[in-house]
Amino acid sequence: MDLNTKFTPKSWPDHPETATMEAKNKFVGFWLFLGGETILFATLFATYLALRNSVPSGNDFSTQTLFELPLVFVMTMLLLTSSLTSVYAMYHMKNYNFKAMQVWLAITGFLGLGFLGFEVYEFHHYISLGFTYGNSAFSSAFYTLVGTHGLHVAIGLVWLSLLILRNARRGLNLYNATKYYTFSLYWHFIDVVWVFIFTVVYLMGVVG
Amino acid sequence: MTTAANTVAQKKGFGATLWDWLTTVDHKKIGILYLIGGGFFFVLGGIEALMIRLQLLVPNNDFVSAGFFNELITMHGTTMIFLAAMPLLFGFMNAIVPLQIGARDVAFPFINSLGFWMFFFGGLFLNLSWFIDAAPDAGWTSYASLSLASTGHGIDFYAIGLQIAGGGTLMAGINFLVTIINMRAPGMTYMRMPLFTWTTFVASALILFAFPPLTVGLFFLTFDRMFGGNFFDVDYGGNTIIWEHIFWIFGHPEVYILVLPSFGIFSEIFTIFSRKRLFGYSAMVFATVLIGFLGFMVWAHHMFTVGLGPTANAIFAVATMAIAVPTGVKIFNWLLTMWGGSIRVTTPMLYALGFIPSFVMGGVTGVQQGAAPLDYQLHDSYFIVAHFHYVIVGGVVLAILAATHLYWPKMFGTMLSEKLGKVTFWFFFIGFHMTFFLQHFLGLMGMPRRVWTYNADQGWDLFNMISSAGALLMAIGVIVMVINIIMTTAKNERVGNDPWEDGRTLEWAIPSPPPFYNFAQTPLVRGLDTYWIEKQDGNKKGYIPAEPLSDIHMPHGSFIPFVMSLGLFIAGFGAMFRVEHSWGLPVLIAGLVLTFLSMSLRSVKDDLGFYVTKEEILRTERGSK
Amino acid sequence: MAHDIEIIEKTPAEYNYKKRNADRAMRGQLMMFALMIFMTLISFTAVQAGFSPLFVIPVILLLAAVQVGLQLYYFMHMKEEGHGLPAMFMYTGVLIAFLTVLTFVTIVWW
Amino acid sequence: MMKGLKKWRFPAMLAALALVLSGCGENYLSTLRPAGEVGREQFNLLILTSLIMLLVILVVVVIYVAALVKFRRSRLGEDHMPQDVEGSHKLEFIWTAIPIVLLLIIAIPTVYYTYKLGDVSAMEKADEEGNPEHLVVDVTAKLYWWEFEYPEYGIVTAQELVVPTDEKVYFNLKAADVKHSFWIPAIGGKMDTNVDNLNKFYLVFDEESKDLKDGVFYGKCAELCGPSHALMDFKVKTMNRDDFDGWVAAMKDTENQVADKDSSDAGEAAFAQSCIGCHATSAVGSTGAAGPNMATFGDRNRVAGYLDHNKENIVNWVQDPQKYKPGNLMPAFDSLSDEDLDAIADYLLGLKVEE
Repeated sequence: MDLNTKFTPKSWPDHPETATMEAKNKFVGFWLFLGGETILFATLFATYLALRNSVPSGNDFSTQTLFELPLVFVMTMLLLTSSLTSVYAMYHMKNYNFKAMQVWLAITGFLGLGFLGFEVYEFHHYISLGFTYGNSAFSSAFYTLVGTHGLHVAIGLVWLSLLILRNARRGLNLYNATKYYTFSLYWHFIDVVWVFIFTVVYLMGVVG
Repeated sequence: MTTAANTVAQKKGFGATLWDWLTTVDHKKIGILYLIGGGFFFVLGGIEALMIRLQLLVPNNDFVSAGFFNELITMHGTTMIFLAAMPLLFGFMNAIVPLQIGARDVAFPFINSLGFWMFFFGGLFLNLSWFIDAAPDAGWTSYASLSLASTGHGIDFYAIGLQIAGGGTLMAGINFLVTIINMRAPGMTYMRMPLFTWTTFVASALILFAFPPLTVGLFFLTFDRMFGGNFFDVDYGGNTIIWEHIFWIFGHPEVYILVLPSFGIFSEIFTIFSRKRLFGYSAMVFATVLIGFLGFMVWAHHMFTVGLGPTANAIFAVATMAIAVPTGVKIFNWLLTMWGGSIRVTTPMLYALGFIPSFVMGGVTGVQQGAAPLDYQLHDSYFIVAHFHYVIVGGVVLAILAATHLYWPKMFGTMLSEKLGKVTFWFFFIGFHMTFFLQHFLGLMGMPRRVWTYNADQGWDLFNMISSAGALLMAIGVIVMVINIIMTTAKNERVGNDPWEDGRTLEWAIPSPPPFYNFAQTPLVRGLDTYWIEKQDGNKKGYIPAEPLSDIHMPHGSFIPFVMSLGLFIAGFGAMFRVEHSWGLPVLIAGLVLTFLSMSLRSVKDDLGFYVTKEEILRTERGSK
Repeated sequence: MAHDIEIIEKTPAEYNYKKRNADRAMRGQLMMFALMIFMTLISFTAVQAGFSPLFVIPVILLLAAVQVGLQLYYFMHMKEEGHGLPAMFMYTGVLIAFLTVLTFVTIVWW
Repeated sequence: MMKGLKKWRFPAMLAALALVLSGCGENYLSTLRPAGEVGREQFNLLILTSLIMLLVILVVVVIYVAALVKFRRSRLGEDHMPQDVEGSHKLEFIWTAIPIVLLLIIAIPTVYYTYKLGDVSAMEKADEEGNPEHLVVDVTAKLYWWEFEYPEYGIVTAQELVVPTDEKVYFNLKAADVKHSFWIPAIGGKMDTNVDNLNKFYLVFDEESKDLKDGVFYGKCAELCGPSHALMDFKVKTMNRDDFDGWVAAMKDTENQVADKDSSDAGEAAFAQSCIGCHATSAVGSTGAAGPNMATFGDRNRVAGYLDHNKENIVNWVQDPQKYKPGNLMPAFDSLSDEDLDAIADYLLGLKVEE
């Protein structure tokens, strides 16, 4: 059997993401990778928590003066929704409905792009206030934590575009089903991290 | 077309052979690449060690300058841990573990190759510091206040070089994990896996969880030094203790990443050369997992003198001692494996026998240091130097040397000389104890570690001299081994499947070296020590096939891993020289673009592999008989 | 290996069964999404309302943890079978992550 | 294992091991010859753990040697097929349980002393008149020298710590540039001097140092701090409380002892010309100076912490400090004339508060 074999909705396996050996490997490997990513972000969170009140004397940037919740709320909604749209995409993937899946993924991508746009705006705004990367230990920790998440979003978007464009004419097969599936795992993971970012960085920052 | 791949290496000239090695995704070849790379860095780190001991031979010596000495100790530690011990172990894991579980390949051949090339280029980057600017000089731990204060680009080389090599390690770890989870032959349950496979599994899990903190820590260091970050700069609110925590959250599991596979290797050796199954197999497995788990709970015992307060010190002290229990279980299980067996003292077994007392010594001094108030005296003294060399050399290096002799016939199809092997052992073993035993007392007598020189008449002169003499013996041992390897390769006497005659696990059931597809038919596993069971049952083939002979699917080689790693290597230079040279930023970007483009190329291009036909398998199998 | 895959054509009954299951699962996901949005709203409102930090911080952390659980178990399908190993590694990861964060908020205080 | 040891044997073994080990090293430097309560407690812990560990090693070695002797293939014959044994729950329980017991024996004193040695609550205590009850010394570690301030007395010194015997002396430890670590092996150790925070601990000095070979205990920097890490030694003078109070008074008397440019002493004049910017000659003051305080230089035991205490070394040092301690912050004074250098050296050797 060629991996590019075409299926019908009826012959499409129940779990296309783990239907072949390669797919199983990719599936398990990607989960393990996410396990490692958990620690990566934990270290960043830990550092941020240790340094979030550490500014040199005479420097009055603080979590309370800086953060604005409405913007964060909008960003949160965008990313949460994109998580749902990628669930829809996977729903269609499992039903072997390629077109619908691509459309939902495209929506996911646009929501992600919107999120990223707001984040760029937010960073730009802070920097214009003088809260630069090198401003203090707090600023370094903040930009590194939130920026690493933003970088993950950006990488996710590139990955997504490559997936959508490359497979546009080939359609769904067992070779790329896992790629779509691992992307959706990745995207949810980004959302998971964001849940902690808006809670720990922004909400707890505003509370003090 | 499909048959071409495996004949390329045999028929083509130098260029094609080189190309084959640069693009290979075969785990056995990558294993050999790791051995070559790790072996090179091992010798390099050894030369650095010799220079250190030469400087400390006599008091007030000025064989090397103070600054150069700090570069030597830093590079010695970093090289030995990251670029020698780990890659050498990876070499054996790559070569042996897939065979032990009856797999044709690893889970991610491409990523496996990427892991190797990233290690290679990371190591190269780090060592180019000797020629460009300055080598890192803040110790392998690179504690933050000193590493920020260090002038020149030494620490930059450290941060970026380790970042690249560390990324490779992480990939190798994930690859091993998935290989062991998914690629086991039918019947190979978790509790039938050989101990080397088990320890590889646990060590890989440790890599998965320990390397991300290192990645983050090195990024912090990179940002602080090169991009205006303030994580560790106290004047801007930074905190140097964060580095110490992050480093040891990684660093302590790292010790187990090294020592667990070594335990695995020795477990194999004890069973083979005692002609007896491992005593208390399930306890051994449990102990391995427990050691791995506890390995994450104890990192602050490296920081007892930092001033974390008595509560933190007490908790970490007790947790540290707890690790002694599963380690003790292992030691006694090995002893009981020998007990009642039929012990044949071959070179690998000699190493295993040398390992027991050496490692016990390293283990008990570890418990002593776990006692926090006592550690206040021992910390950062030569006692520590003695302790971790007993663990790393007495445990890991002895395992690597043992595995070299044990698996050489499996990897290369020819036996290393037993006579020379034993000569190597005795030189190395005696030299090792001479070098490090007295260092315990040097530490107790007040000698701090990492000292460039010392005044005469502090009571340290004689012990230091003996210690330095021991280092020379170790060097002679290694030289004898190199001679052994050269002579053996020149002679090239071929051996059969099971050259040690008492092989127990699946790798000994197939030809030495194995064909590139490993098993013509996937084996069926009926119990622990599969090959031993089949031998006892008089099965000539060595294993029971679990499938009819059919075409085998194999992955294509790829040059992309090499290019991706090269891109990171180039980007590293750009990042480092960004501030003082105008070409820095473009080079940084170009390097990253090269990496990401080649990565995209990989994901855009279909690579479905190729099939080895049944006829060709039959031909190969007949040829190797 | 890839060539081991058999193509099994489903009967209409099987196909309908699968489809119904999938639809039901999707409705469940949608519910979970609504729940997540709701919890996010609570978090933001609790902070904006200006309650005591001693009350707000545990609540929003708890809500975040629950939300992450929902993401993992529903959106990332960890509740489905065949996820034992991923779950084990994720839990180990979470445990070590927790230890790391705990350390950094307790014994790195200066 | 423990059963075989009668009660009296264990202390006896402890004592024997302590005796053997205490033969090791120099009494002014070795942790094996503790001269203070803290060091002694740590030494006792060393002996206790060593004995338990020797016991473990003994058991391992006995089984190991016995197995090697009994079960060699050369003895049993090439064809001998050993019986496969899966394991033994009884044995496995034993070698899990006994180590746990042994570790508990170690863990109890470990935890006890961790808290005891970490207890610095008495540091802040003061009597009715507001005088601190205990001597507190602020230690600042710098590239590559040590500054010791006595805040209670308003005096400061460098390179040689002077402390009274038989009482707890508390330390505030800090580094001014990069991390160092404060260690007096024979007295007890050790604590890092961080750049982030003050570390606190205490030591007790039993012996008066005047009977030692050099009249001082040796102190070391135990944390890699740059090229001259190895040379960052300091010395500790211990004396009884009366002598110490006398020393403090003498230190206080140096209050107005400032090198004068117009002095008739050529050394003092030259010092005032070139050195006074970094080096104070009065011991009254606090930490934070650019260079070591020189008020007690004549009393000291070493030049730059490790060179023999003579004129030649002073002159050499001033001419080219980088040659002796690479990476230190003192500039070379190679433009000074030989006469000036000579005079400065004489002047420095004359700066004393003792006698």
